[in-house]
Amino acid sequence: MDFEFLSQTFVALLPGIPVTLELATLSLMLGAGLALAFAVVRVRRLRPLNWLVIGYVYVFRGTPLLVQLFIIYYGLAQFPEIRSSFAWTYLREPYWCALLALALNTAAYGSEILRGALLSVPRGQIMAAQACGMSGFLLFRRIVFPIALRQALPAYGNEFILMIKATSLASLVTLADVTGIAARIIAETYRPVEVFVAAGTIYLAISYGLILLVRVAETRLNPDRRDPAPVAGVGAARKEVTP
Amino acid sequence: MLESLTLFGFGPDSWGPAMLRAAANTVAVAAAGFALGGSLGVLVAWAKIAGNAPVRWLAAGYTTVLRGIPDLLVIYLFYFGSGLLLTPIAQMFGAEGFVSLPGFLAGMGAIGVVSGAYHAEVIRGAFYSVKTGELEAATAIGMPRLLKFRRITLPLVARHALPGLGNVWQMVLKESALISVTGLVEIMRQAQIGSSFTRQPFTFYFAAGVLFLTITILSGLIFNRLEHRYSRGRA
Amino acid sequence: MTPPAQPDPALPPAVSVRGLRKRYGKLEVLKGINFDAHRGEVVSILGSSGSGKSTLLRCINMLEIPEAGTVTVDGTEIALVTRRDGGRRPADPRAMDQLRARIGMVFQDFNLWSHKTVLGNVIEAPTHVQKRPRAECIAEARALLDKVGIADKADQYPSRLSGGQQQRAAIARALAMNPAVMLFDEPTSALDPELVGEVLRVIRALAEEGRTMLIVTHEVSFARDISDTVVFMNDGVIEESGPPEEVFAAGNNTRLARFVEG
Amino acid sequence: MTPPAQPDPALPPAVSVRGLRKRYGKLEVLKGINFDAHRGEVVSILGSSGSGKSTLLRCINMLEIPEAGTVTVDGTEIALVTRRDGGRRPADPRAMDQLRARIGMVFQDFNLWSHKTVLGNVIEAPTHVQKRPRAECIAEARALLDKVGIADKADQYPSRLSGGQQQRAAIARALAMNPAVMLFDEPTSALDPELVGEVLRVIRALAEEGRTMLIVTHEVSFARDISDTVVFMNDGVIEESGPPEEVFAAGNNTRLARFVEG
Amino acid sequence: QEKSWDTIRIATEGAFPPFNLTRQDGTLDGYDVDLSNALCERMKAKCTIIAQPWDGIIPALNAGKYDAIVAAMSANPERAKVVSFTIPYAAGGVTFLTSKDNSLADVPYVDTLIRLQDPKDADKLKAALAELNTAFAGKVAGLQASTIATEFFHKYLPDVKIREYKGNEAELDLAAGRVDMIMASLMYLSDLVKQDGRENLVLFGPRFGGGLLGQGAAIAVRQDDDALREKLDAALEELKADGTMKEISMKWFGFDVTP
Ligand SMILES: Nc1ncnc2c1ncn2[C@@H]1O[C@H](COP(=O)(O)OP(=O)(O)OP(=O)(O)O)[C@@H](O)[C@H]1O
Ligand SMILES: Nc1ncnc2c1ncn2[C@@H]1O[C@H](COP(=O)(O)OP(=O)(O)OP(=O)(O)O)[C@@H](O)[C@H]1O
Ligand SMILES: [Mg+2]
Ligand SMILES: [Mg+2]
Repeated sequence: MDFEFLSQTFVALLPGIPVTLELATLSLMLGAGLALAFAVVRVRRLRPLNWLVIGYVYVFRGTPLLVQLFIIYYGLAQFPEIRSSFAWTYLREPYWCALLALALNTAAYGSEILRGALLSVPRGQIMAAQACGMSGFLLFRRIVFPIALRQALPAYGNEFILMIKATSLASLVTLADVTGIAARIIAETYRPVEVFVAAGTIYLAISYGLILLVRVAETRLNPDRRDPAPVAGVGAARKEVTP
Repeated sequence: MLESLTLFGFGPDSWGPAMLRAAANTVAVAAAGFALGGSLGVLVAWAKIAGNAPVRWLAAGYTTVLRGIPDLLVIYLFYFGSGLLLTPIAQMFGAEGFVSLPGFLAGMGAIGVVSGAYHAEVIRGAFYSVKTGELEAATAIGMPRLLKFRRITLPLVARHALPGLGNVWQMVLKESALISVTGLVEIMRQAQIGSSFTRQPFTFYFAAGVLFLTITILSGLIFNRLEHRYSRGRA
Repeated sequence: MTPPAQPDPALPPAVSVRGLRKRYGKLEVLKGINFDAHRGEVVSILGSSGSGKSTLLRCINMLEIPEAGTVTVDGTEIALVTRRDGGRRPADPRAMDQLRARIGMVFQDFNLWSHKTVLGNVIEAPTHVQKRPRAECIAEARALLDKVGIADKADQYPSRLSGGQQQRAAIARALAMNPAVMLFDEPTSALDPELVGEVLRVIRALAEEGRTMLIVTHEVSFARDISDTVVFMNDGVIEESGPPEEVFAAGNNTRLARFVEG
Repeated sequence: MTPPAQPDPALPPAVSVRGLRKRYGKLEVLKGINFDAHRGEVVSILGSSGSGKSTLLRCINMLEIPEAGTVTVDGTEIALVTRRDGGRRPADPRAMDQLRARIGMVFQDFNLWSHKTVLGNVIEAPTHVQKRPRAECIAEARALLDKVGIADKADQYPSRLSGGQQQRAAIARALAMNPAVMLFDEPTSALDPELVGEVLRVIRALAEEGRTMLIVTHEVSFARDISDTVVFMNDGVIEESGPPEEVFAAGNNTRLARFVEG
Repeated sequence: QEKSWDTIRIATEGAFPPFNLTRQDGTLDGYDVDLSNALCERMKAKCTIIAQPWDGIIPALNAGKYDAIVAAMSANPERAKVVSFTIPYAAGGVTFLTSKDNSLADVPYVDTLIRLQDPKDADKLKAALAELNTAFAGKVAGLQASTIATEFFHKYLPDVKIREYKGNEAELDLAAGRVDMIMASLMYLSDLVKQDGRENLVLFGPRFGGGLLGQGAAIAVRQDDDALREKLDAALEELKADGTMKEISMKWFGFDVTP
């Protein structure tokens, strides 16, 4: 491996990092908000919204992000009505299209993760809260959500990292994020493996930071799992509330 | 509309059969990769939960690196890198020229090791939401490790893991699109071929979306059944 | 032993249950339950396993919605409305919450919140439902934990507690809301005789403060010691009820006699 | 009441515990426990909440690995080896499993498998650990469920059972393995007096068959009725042990007296 | 040991008509494919032609997945650093495309090739670039990544805003008005404007070739496979000389692309 080329490439890729980070952060924040709302709609079966959300989740989980991006970016542009509307000021720009597609996509995945987590909250723990006079948002905020979050976190951690990588698709609509720059360097040098190693290092560093954050959050949310030393066998590694 | 009917119908000039063949390739490579990743994921999750320090450290390294780097890099390494590894071995056995993994196997391997990292995280999370007591009861009754794993741990973990595994399957299905660099004609590659032939990219990518959606809806039905099956007895 | 403060029958009953019915699928668990508990009265509910005792308690604060019948707490009937699908639901959720906040409940299987420490469990409702100052709640909670003998476990998570410790934490949590009515589902099942005596003292003190208590228990001697009224449930109906001396008088009812003898 | 079959002291003890120590973090729960249980002997373990009774039972079948001390079952010592990190683990996992299969355990919190019906819970180990024919196991399981009085709940999932029903299902599950030694952690806590009497009869019958039984219980009268030996634990050590008549003789030990009085 | 090259594995993209394309039934076709077959016949070699997506086409060659690339690949200096090229087999240069309602449509199409590093064309090049630089002010170009067109813009028109696409999606953005022009090979573009529904597209500006644009399309082989390259060169010369190349060219382009 040619280390000089590797380090040159690495430096050339650096300007892409802010674009990647910004796209990931914004889309994750937007997406998580939507995901929570959708998950609540699903768990509480708020009709007719429930059906809409089911359809939405199916479509956005069921098709490649690339196709979604294509449809939002190229598809909408086919309609003269859209091109002459106010929305075109945003849809015209690859940046906003990419952000929109990413946020809608992660919202669909996130809502499924959160739904599963919400459903896994033990009924007894909810009943105990109701018996204290909690209900509605208070019950959700103080009991249901914290317990669900503990369950959701590993899966949502996956989703964070997937989104960091998913931002690389933005290069397909011409944005110069890390992957976009990498693709250009590959086109100029025909040395994909070296360039991907350099780009991979950057993505890995970002993901690793994120994994550390998620791990900190996990231990903070599960103080009872901070066992001093797990003992013998799979079962003994932790304790849970007895039923 | 009418135009896309002739494009994707079943006449001699239609792209329907080609798209369907590509869809079959997508499903095959995704399913094979998913199965490989699932087995890896179980092992790695187990290592993370019950392994000693070096094993846990290794497992953490694996999940961190494979989730962190772009999937395309892994695919490149499998497809282009396999030659570097296999050629000398093959030449030792008297083979001539280059030897490397065929596109399908390279794709399956790449998808497998990447999705293994995600599988592991999902399974680990699910394991922690199983009540310890139920596992202890199995130990106390004298079940050997493997039996306990198969009869008690797995079904209980499956209950919590299934929604997450559903997500991983969706991810794998779409990741198969990247496998096209190996020359495997899956849905997205076929869409690209068709769109360059007819010069109608939008129509083809839209059709690809519809195909993916169909596959997910069908596989969603399977996952729903499994979820239903494993949620028996849930409070 | 001093008898607990006398309940006052002039006031409306603290809890009044009329014609309560509840079924799970084909299984009719409660088949028309009627009873009153007056202010400051201690009512023990006895009955064989599976006779519907826990279900009755859960219906009283509407954690399970009964198919038929009414529950009146402190003179206010808990209004239920029929949904389109035939089920029922509380008419006014807010009023329902306010009522529940005045009914403390200790569950048979404790149901401590696994994401909070013992102290966190105890102060949760006072700080967030009653919205009282945190420092005050903590002080009170520590006093309560001391009373039930687990002050040293205040900062532990429930999964680290022994069975009896969990049960006491659950009792402290219910008491922290200072409720007018307490529902106890086998509050002493995991406790040793010494602690049972302790809980008995606590319950008696609460009764003297005028609190109404419904206690599901299997311990006949405990019921005899503590109750103003004993209710014996069998197969979804109340078969016997009255002051303990009367109810436990031998030969009164063969089913009950057999139950008490063991 | 007929006394149970006399244990035979000529044979090696069925369970023998020596110098057992266990700590959780800073908390030393067991501080050196020694005792023997002979074949067919019924040993009741009493002690206040948090005194380490459940921990002791869990150490006997190595669900928790003690830091020090040995457990010998039927003359075979459970071999532990020290790991590099200082903890210990069973030397031969296979032998450990075989041993555990001969020790039945009823947990304080039941721990029924939530993904299996009651019947499924009971036949699981006989069919898969002992590998006996399924039909035979089912017939036996139904008989056992009948014996503990929940035959009608055979096809229910545990989450649908009342507390006492869950406890009985757990007892049936442990009995289905036909174990030589039974460990019961408060087997009657969720049961009504009638059922307590029933369980007492079952335990006595098992003792007559020569099975050894260790029973953690809070019910002094139950312990008095059923045991050959009573062990009183306090603060991690055995403070008193012997035949019930002796141990419960008044004035013997103030701590125990206070405990029994409540 | 020396390879005799009686079997050769050839890769093409299969998605760049009319040079190479994939039919509905999966068969490969196009100018490159016909040419490859003719070459192999001439070399008396057994050939297999496989499709390989453009992204990985050079790395896969160097990884030994196949021995030669016949995929309308321009033999430019950058690529020549990692592969070696035969003599060119098609030359047309690159040019521009816009839509009729764009002001660029007023720039005339100049049907003569300007050779980038040819001293004879230096003045023409200077004048053309000056003209283009004014015309392109405020305009955006849509280019396919990994093509010589991108390199051309970087070097000769660095101030013009460009967007890079993975495939041929730049056409879609031209239709949507997000970009004002496309630059690509003349042979590709002239085929494109003949398609149904593309009546509002026009070619404009001069045609460029040579220099970093390369001498035209050539066959790429691994750098150490000199024997193969020489064999292919010889066969190409023969096809050029006996008119076979012209024949294939007429079939696919309607004009002669033989250099
Ligand atoms: N969710 C449910 N679905 C179906 N059946 C249920 C459910 N909950 C309770 N039951 C059944 O209703 C009956 C009454 O249950 P309940 O818990 O009220 O009994 P209990 O009197 O409290 O018994 P125990 O003393 O054993 O706790 C039992 O037969 C039980 O199996
Ligand atoms: N996993 C754990 N981590 C930390 N402390 C624990 C853990 N398990 C038990 N303990 C502590 O060990 C002590 C003994 O617990 P154990 O469950 O053996 O008590 P017990 O005698 O069975 O009490 P009870 O009668 O209430 O069931 C208790 O103080 C408990 O808080
Ligand atoms: Mg109950
Ligand atoms: Mg205990």
